[in-house]
Amino acid sequence: MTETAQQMTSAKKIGDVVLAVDNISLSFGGVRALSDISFQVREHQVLSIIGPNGAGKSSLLNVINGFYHPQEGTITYRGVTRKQMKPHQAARQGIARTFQNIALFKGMSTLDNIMTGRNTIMTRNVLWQALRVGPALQEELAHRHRVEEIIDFLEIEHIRKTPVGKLPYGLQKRVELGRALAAEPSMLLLDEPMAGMNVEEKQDMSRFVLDVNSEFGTTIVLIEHDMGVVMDISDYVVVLDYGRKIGDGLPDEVRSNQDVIDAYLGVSHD
Amino acid sequence: MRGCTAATTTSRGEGEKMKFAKLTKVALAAAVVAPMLSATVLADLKVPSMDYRTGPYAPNGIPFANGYSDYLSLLNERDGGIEGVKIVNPSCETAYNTKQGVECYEKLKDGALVFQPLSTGITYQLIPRTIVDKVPVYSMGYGRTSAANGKIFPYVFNFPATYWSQATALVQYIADQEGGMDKLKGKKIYLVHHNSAYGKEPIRTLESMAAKYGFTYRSLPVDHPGQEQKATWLQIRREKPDWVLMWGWGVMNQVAVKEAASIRFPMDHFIGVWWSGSENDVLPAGDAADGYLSGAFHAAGAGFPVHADIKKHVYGNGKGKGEIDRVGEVLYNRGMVAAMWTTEAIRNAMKIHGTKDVTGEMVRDGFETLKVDEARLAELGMKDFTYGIQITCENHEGPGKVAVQQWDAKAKKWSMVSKFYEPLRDITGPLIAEDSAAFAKENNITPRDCN
Amino acid sequence: MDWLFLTETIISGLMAGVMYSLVALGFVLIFKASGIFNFAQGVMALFAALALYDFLAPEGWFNQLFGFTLPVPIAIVATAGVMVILAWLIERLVLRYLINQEGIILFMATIGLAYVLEGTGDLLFGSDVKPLDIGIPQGAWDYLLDTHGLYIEKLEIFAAITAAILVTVLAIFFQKTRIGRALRAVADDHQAALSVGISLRAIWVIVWAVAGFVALVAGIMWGSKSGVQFSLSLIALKALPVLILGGFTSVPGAIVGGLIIGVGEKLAEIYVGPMVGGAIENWFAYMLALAFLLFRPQGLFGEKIIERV
Amino acid sequence: MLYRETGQFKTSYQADQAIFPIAQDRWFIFGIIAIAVFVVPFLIDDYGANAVLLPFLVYAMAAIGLNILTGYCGQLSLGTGGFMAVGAYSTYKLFTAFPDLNLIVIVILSGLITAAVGVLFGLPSLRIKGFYLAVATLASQFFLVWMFNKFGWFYNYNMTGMINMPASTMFGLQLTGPGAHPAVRYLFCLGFVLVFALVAKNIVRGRLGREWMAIRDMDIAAEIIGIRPLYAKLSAFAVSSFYVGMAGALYFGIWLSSAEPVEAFDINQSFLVLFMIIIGGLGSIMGSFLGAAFIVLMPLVLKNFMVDGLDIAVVTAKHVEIITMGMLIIFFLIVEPHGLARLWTIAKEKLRLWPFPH
Repeated sequence: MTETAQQMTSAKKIGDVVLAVDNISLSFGGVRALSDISFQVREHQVLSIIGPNGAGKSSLLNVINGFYHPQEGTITYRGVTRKQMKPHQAARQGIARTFQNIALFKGMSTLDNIMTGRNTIMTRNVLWQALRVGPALQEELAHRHRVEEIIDFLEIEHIRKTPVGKLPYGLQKRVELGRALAAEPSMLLLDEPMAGMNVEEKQDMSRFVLDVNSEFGTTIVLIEHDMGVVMDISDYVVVLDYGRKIGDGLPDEVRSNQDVIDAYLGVSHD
Repeated sequence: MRGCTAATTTSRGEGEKMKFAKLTKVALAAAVVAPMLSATVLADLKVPSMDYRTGPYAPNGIPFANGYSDYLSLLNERDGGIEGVKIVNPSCETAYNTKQGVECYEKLKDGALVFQPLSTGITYQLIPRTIVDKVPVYSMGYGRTSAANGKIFPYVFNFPATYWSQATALVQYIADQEGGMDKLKGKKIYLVHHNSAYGKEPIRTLESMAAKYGFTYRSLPVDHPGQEQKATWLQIRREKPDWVLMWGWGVMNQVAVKEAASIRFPMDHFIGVWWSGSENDVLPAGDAADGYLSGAFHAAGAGFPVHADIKKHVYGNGKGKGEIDRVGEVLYNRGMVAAMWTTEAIRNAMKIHGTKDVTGEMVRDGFETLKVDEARLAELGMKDFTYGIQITCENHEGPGKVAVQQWDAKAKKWSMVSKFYEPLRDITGPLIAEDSAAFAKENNITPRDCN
Repeated sequence: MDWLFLTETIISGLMAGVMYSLVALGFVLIFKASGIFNFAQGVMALFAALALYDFLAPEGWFNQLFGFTLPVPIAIVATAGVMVILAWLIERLVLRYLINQEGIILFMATIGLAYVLEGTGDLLFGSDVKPLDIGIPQGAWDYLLDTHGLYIEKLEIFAAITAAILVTVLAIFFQKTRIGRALRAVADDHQAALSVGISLRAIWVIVWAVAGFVALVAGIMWGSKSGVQFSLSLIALKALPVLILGGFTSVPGAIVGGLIIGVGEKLAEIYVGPMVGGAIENWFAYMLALAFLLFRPQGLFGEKIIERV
Repeated sequence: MLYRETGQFKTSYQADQAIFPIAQDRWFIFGIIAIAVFVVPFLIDDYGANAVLLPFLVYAMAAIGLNILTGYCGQLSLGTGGFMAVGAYSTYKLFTAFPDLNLIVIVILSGLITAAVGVLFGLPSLRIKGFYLAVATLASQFFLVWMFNKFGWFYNYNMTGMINMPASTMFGLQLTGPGAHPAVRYLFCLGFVLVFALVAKNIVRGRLGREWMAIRDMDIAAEIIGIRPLYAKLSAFAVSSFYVGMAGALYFGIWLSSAEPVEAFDINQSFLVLFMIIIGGLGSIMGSFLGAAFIVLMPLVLKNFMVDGLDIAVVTAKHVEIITMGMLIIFFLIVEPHGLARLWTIAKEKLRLWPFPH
């Protein structure tokens, strides 16, 4: 029922299922973080995962990009099913992400941070890099060109050469998005991209997210607390609480889901 | 000349490293002052000291350096130098470190007459350089043993005796105690050694002798610095060798003597190399060290006329480098005897070249024809302090004789307990020939003709 | 197999291990409280031993200045006082300017400190070997050797007992005293420590002073064994494998790690060494620690490293 | 007013990515290189070569190597001395086995052999981090030195266990052995250092360098954006060891020409190079040079100043020198924990605004 509704209401060309999360359970030393979670992400979709603090949202992203290995369940990305995978393998499959607590490379400039995002698609070996002539130089310049486009897109030209450790929080978030975009991912996982931002910054960031989605056609999975933002930009919403999925659907459906309301209003679980 | 050296160096440093402008200004100041200091001493005899008064081996380096310098001061104070020419003795701290030694050598080499590098590593550095710089190296009993071959090492002298000669001497001493060389058969002789090029020196000699005389030989290496030797001495305790030899250095000596005492190894069957036989090595062990033996080529103690002269002329004039009551320690005497042979070689060079303005090259000739016999020793106030030597073109090791001295913990003094043993040249000769030939081959040196 | 000999080897290894632990303990205390890998710990042991010798020796500065030497117990207390002053100076002149710096910078600063202490020690007290005799029994334990043929050194038994007392005292200090509890708190959380009402700087001075006292004990033991001289500072290198094996932050780790390293290296040297030419104990200790680390990257008792994003 | 970048516009990314984007810097560096290549060889003497410039060049090479591993990839290593020994012994073995091989080839081969050994000893870095790794690298330090000291094959079974560089020539000029002109030895080392400093700079500003820095700054995030920790860390160990190995080859082959493992490659060597990169600046090729210059020159300056300038007794001067070095290290760490390279940058920032401070 929800699937058809989802397709009908979306104005965008939402395609087939690209990511299937099936019966994922994860625990740390006996403490359950995720229990039996399943949902699907479709091509070009913007999917939000919401839920109170400690609901297991970040853990779920960590499972998707292979940082945590669930005890049960599988992840299927573009037809490839896996149980155990290294994060860098997920990255090479085209999954990029940003982090709740900014995980930029503090000693490097904005430019270098974003260039680093392109490492998976650079091919010249170390000898070419050492000489930095011919094909290696061409490659470096071509990628620099692409990175400059991302920098333009995110409107961060002025901080190109600044070490990111010195940037304000909002800009760091933007650079992190740029680094994720640089990999030209087919799926982007955003962990609270707007946390700690003021309204204006949130608007900017929302705009970037939607532009990425529409311009590059990137599928986006994001975690967000600001319900207004979530309802505005999402095509689909998954709600977690205490490591369980308590609901999913279109934004409007979720908004009226009683379990979700209870979870957010803090009705005691028993 | 030296000032010029320093000046070019600093200006280059300045060019490359402008950030150090301030620091190089200081260096420049030094470079300006340096030539003024050295300018006043040009006509004198330059006999540099390469000391090590810091670092892990400083306790051994200090008395040697004091003895060396004090003897030179004695000649200056008492005799007005050598044949009336004053000796200058610039010193440079190497910390027993090869790289610092190289720096010291380069800094002091202009006009220097002879170097006493005082470390195996530094000696190896200097051996090829001396050929070019025409300054003799006198590595007295240490350094490269095969430098005894004067045909291949014209500028290096290591008399009066090398480590290899010493190894043969110590084994002869053992044989004497056991009742003859034929009694060595079946005996167990172990070597505890510093795990470095220096410590490994006697291994080949001992192996050759073990094969020839039929004793069981085993080496037990101890890593620098050697504060923990339990494993070594537990093995000795288990295997109960009849004799233990030691090529030790620094703190390793003190710990070994203590450990040996603890496992009740008989001290009079424990013989150190001459670098393991100073007061430093036995005092920390207290009474337990009583009876410990070591190699020696000179006497210990301050009972010789030369010591009285040093106390009177050097310490009496406030020119002494150390403390007066430490004159006569084993390593002090070693530094002193080194200075004695060195200055005798300079004197000899003056005589054969007929000039008082000698160069390093002439001093080399002085070394090569050096003869200091018993009569001369007596004149120098060192009668029976050591034995007479004569150096030749082929043989830069000289007589190679070594005796054994013993520590008396009650009286806190070393005394000779054996005669001076002639080295077993049938053992050491082929080894020296082999090793020096290897050096000649590596460096395309054609052996000199000594006739 | 010679069982008696094996026993001897193991006991000697344990005893040597205790001697290493004494040095490693100082590292652990400082690392635990301030996250500083204090490379100067070995030189501090040397410095403490030099100071102690000076109070005792007729040729020492103290005697020259005041005309008398101190009896052993008072000299030890006085040296402990010197180490407290040293800790205060270190905090005052170095550490307070380096708060919040990265670990490697602090590590480097302690190497600089080691240079300063080494040079100062040499300058003040000279480089000669100084036999340190404060009445600690030396040599083999004759009774055991005569009756059972078992060889154990008295100094090492003394060191083991001292180490046991020292660890007990430290444990009581950490568990029962207010300062001790604050020190434990600071190890966990700097903010929490501040709420206890003790300034971070005071805590650093205290912990460096305690480490200085531990260095004094180590200096006495090693100084009695081999005389007080420059090489004493190199025992730090013997303590490092102990440190990583036991974990940088664990006092019991320093003890157990020391025992494992001590026994391991002696067994290796005696039973494996002869096959490969000997003198393997130095690197073997490090290899042994490395092998442990591959299974427990935080050391035997170190706090588990939890990775988060 | 001399140091101005106004009017210098970059019209291509290539120009923007130049090592020295500002013209004055470029001319300054070219000037120094020109002096180093064309002027210094005519002034150099034995003291300049053996006590100042060869140590500086050799240590600069080693510092670049360690800086790649520690400064760029964040893996703290105390095994530098051991790896230099690998380079030195490789040179000795190769040169005595193939006397006709060009020394340039031998030095590079020695670097490659060291790189392989470095990768082997870098394996634990995949599990062990921080100071634990630092201490664990000491295992390689002690093991390698022991090995070279122990097995006769490494020193061709000679009687002393010392290795000696045989005499050799290059382009008709004597390069090693007694009588080699200091200028020849200096130029040989200088050539290596200049070429490979450029190579290092290229690598660290390329993809590999960014991967290393990413691992250094945040290894988990790096892995999540697709950097393989295994590859990044081991490549850092390999490249770093390659440089350290070449430094060891030059150290033994050109500078000292004889070596004994226990002393020449002891742990102090490891600390010395670590000093250089920390004083000079972690994560900076320029800093490696500055640090090497500082650590090589400072003791000489202090010593010559005190002994020749102030006429202080040699031994006292040595003690004071050690104390001063220690205090300078602490002082620099307090003033600028990011090293001389950062001070240099700050100085340029100031200069750029001069004479108008705001």
